[in-house]
Amino acid sequence: MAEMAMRAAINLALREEMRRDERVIMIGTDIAGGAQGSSGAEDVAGGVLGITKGLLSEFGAGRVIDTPISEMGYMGVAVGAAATGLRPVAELMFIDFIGCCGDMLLNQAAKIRYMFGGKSTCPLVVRTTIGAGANAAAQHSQSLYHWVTAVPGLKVVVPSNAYDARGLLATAIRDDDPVIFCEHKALYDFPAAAVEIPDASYTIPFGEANFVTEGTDVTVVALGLMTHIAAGVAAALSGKGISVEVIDPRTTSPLDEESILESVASTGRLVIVDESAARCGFGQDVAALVAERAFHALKAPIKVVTPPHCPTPFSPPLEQAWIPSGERVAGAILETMGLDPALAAA
Amino acid sequence: MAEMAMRAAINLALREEMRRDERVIMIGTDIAGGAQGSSGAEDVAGGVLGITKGLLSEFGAGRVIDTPISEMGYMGVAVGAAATGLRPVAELMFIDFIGCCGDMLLNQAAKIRYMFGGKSTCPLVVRTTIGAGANAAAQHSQSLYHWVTAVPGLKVVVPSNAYDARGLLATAIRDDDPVIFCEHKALYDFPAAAVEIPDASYTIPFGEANFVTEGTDVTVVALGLMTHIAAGVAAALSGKGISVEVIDPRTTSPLDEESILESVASTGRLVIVDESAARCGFGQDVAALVAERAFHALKAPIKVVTPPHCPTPFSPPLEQAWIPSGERVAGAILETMGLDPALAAA
Amino acid sequence: MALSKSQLLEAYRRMRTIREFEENIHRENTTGEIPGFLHLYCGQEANAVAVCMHLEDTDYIASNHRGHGHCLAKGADVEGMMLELYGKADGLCKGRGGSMHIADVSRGILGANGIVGAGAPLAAGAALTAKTLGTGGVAVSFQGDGASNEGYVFEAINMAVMWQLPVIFYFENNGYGEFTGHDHVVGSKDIAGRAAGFGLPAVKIDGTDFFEIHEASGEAVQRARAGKGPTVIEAVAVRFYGHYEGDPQAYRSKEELADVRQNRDCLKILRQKLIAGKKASARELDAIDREAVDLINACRETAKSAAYPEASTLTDNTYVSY
Amino acid sequence: MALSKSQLLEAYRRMRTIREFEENIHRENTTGEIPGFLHLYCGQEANAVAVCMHLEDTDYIASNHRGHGHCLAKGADVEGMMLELYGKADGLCKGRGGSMHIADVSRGILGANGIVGAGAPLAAGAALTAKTLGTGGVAVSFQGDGASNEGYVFEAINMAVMWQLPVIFYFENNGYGEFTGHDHVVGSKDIAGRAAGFGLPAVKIDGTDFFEIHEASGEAVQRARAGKGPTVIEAVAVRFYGHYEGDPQAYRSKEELADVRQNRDCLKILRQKLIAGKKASARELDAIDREAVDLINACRETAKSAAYPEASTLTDNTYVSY
Ligand SMILES: Cc1ncc(C[n+]2csc(CCOP(=O)(O)OP(=O)(O)O)c2C)c(N)n1
Ligand SMILES: Cc1ncc(C[n+]2csc(CCOP(=O)(O)OP(=O)(O)O)c2C)c(N)n1
Ligand SMILES: [Mg+2]
Ligand SMILES: [Mg+2]
Repeated sequence: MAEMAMRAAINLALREEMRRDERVIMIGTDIAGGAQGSSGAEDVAGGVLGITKGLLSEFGAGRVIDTPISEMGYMGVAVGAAATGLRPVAELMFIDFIGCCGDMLLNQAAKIRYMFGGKSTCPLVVRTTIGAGANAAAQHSQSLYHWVTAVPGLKVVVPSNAYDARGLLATAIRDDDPVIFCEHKALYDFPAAAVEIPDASYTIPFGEANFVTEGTDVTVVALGLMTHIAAGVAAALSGKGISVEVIDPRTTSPLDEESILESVASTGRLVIVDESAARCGFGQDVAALVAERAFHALKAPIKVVTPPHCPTPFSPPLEQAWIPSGERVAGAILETMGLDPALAAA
Repeated sequence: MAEMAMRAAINLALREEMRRDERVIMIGTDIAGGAQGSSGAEDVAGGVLGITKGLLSEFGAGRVIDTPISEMGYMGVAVGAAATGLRPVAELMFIDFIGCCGDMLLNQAAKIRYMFGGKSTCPLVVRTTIGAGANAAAQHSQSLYHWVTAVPGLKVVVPSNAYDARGLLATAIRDDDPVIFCEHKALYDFPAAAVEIPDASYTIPFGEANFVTEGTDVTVVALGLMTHIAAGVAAALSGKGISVEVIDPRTTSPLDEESILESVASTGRLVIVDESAARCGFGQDVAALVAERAFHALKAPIKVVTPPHCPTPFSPPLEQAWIPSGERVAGAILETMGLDPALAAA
Repeated sequence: MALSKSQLLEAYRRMRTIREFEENIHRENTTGEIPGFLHLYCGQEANAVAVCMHLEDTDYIASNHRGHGHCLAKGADVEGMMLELYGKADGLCKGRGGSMHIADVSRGILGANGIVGAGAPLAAGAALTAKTLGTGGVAVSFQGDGASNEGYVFEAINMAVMWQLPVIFYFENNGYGEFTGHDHVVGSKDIAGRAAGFGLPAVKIDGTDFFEIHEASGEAVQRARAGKGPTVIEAVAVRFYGHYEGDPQAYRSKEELADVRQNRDCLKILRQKLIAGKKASARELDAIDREAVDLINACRETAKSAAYPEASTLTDNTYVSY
Repeated sequence: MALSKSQLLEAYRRMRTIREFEENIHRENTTGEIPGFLHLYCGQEANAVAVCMHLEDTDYIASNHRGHGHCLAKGADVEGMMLELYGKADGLCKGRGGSMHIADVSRGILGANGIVGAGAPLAAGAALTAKTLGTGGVAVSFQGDGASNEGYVFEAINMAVMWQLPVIFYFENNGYGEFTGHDHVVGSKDIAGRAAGFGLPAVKIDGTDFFEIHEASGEAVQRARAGKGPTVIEAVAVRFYGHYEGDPQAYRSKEELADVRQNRDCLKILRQKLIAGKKASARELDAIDREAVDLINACRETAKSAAYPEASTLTDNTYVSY
């Protein structure tokens, strides 16, 4: 057991899976970095966010493939490779670039098994980054996991800490279906996401939520960075005698519907904190699930806390106002309890 | 006044707007059709679905531009043209191809006004087709309006009949924001979508729902083809003494939230019929809205009737099982009323 | 590349079978029993057949919307294909895919594809697998002239060059993308020339001449197998029917349509060459023709009377596990 | 194309202003006051300036992530740019865009862009507007060598050729896309040659030589204005700093870094040529240098002390109306 940042845990899982199965390859822009530079030094970067550093050195250029800036092309290569015997892990640097390669996920990876009558598999993992907070503005801050969650045939993972990231990534790579693995940029070095993890490799099954805190008054569903915001609020409110159950679904597809429904059955109140979208997002999806299947348990309106329906602004104070805040989450929780939202600040 | 099919109404609106404003141009693959064929005949097709026929003849190749099969490229051309003084209507033959041009909508058209501090406009209309029912299989049957509805900066229209299509398309073309105009393929020649329309041009404001039927027992929200399925069910159930209010929002962004909330406030029951997606779709979005803002009026769980979470199958009987059916809609309505769904068949 | 008599007869048989398959669909389509959009391969048969003669089951092809010929040439079961086109449960894709998504990965067929140009990166991916696992396999993507304008096709070509992948990008230039002439949308008027700039051999050949296709694609496959990288081939071909069934082709002159059938019919040309070269007698070829007709008729009858999939199986195979 | 003394001095001033702007950011970035990712243009100034000298306010440019230089060269307000980089309310984009989305459509700047290669179709669109409305305007897209691998860039080139649009695709080949060398990802090793296959003039020039850039882009702009269609220019340029601020550039040798600053600094080269050609005295140029420093210092101080946008304005300008 050792404490590890989420960044290191992801790197470790990649290494472990590449060692375990030589059909696992990595492909993406600058995932090694440095090729044909004048210094001769390779493997200098591990991607712009430094996640895949060291893999080239260990596994060689045949399995760690730096691509041209051709998202549609290399994603298609990854899908074709996955359908023919490799198990590619493709990196899409920012999920915001999905508009440059979307067809290969939406119409190819997601559908070939179904369209081909079950006679093929597409064991592809797309590792990509999500999330605001880095002042990266509107084209590098989105959390478009609602787009891929909506697509039948894709599985979608949104880990919130190092332990989950390592175990879920191992599962993703061993899974025979295409998986979109969404890493929140702010979590790579986030202290609370750096947790104890076992020495030996392990997997975490998809579709099993993690109960971050247990509680009896209100259920809060949150993913990725939002899990930590929710947990912070839960801790603060517990000091005020309010008991919050924070559920981190970990995978949005498949979704652990039962855990959410059971929790709401016992608390009767639901707040969803979600960075994906103010419209047709993951938050609305969970709200609809509960409004249909745990309706009779509900004691209060469901609250969905999301960014506003506007692009992510660049300017830091605006961006902070855009990201769902602990204050807004606390306010929503108190509101569902019929309490004055101002209590949160007190 | 004359009865007109939706196909003709859309063609008419395009003509009227191109006559009214010479900055309006059309761009898309084969929207005229026939260029450089050996017969010398041009304007032979008006797109594979025949919607834009005759426009080339009237407005010339300078304003009706047949493109290469380069979705990202020509969509980018349309965005660039829209930002610099033209008002392009770009045709995306099937919304399924959005993965081949997504960035130009997601990151360019939708965001430039916001990112540029409000100093530019992007008066672009993307006309595209949606919908299953033509045995066109998984890559030509999707209704991905949930994807674009989720994107701040885009407006989204889903007309259900000829009258609405003409008026909403005129509004879209005159609007200074980018609009995704989603035409259900099955409605082009659908008898019930062919309605009386005025001789003179008119517009229909965005964000104003149409009450297809008024009713007191259950609110049904439905778009596009689903509106007609819902209306059919409403008519059948009224014979059984059940009064259904069918609301067609017509635009998903902006959404006429007030009409939906008011209707549910009076009926206390909500069924949404939606072809977009079983997860993170438009149906879930409306459910979440109501579960938050009309919760106290609700007498029963909200029901969302969608296709299953699987790609659209090719085989006709499977495809019919995939599309939300009147039977399922009726069953959902009866269920919200605590009645036996079997009653619908009776 | 010398071909034995049996190889030549087999090539003729395949081309003839594809022709008959397509003509049958053309006739039957009017009955309304065949669902969906149909894009016929008539006129282009020599391309699929001559190219696929160089391929094994362990090699891959990626096809496009006009994919019946490619799949049949690569060894897809004829009856399974017919059943699939009719949307039947025993179709090659269990009725899920239909004409635009016919596939049989066990035969190295990565599928017809409803997305123009998508096959090029997919084939490059299959070639990457072959290279990485050292299978000795090659991959071919078949696409049209229209697909040459999709940027991701160029992306795939560039990567294939960089990584020296064993892949062939085979462009069947039948002069039209849907209803629009090639020259209207290919600025350079030349697909092979445009591709050559990417740094790989790119040749332009006569796509109505079985022997020329066989020769050029044989060289390309050999080069690929030898680890010498990718090739682009542009084959100038002809399309007999409309873009899809139902297209009245107002944009093509009667003369052009008559000319392509009379003078540029790859099947006729092969037949004449076989007879003239004394490789086969008219009688032998007639027998093959009859067998093809019989086979297709039998498949059609089977397909017509076969069962549709059960609605209860609707969501099967969305995932391996979920 | 002969340039007057005042034009030359103005060119020098612009290059010097861009250099100072970027060097200032490089220094200030360590204070943590400048938010976000920063991609500096140092070393490439001659390109933006020489090209934009041929353009009017009614002409358009589309830029990329390394966009400060292009925007300044095209006439964006220096103070407004600086304010924007600091995320302030009075920034050119009211603090919404930042470095990667700086724009000023009124000056014909369609924006820096966070999506590699996206500017090429956008510029083609601006050129379509010019052609359709007969404005006489032209459009230029600036992108890097890395962007030459995005398929939609080729798509834009093809359409520009077909429609003979007044657009120039200007590739600044600074040898690297992020951390990866040009030769590793451009299979043909040659962007201009690859583009030429698309059927338009494509030239390769020295992107450190102001005069060569001015000449080549002048010809291209003239051709475009005369209705003679698009041009591709590949300018072999150098990047002084890392891909983004904070990149330690381990992949580049000390020798290369020293060499580009010593021997391939476009600003130094222009200065030497101006003095050698007796177009300007060292004293005149020194004065411009000082003015640039003063201007940038003043802008920086303004930007530092300016107000951030109010949170209440967060959703403004998502739509014109909603
Ligand atoms: C991405 C995409 N864009 C457009 C279409 C519509 N479409 C189907 S086939 C076709 C023409 C293809 O032309 P070509 O590549 O020459 O092949 P051919 O039909 O001539 O065999 C088009 C535009 C599509 N299926 N996919
Ligand atoms: C579509 C897309 N893919 C990848 C990136 C990440 N990215 C930003 S800049 C860059 C390198 C661009 O290289 P080049 O075009 O040569 O421009 P330079 O940075 O050298 O000026 C990359 C890969 C992006 N922003 N957009
Ligand atoms: Mg063609
Ligand atoms: Mg570069």
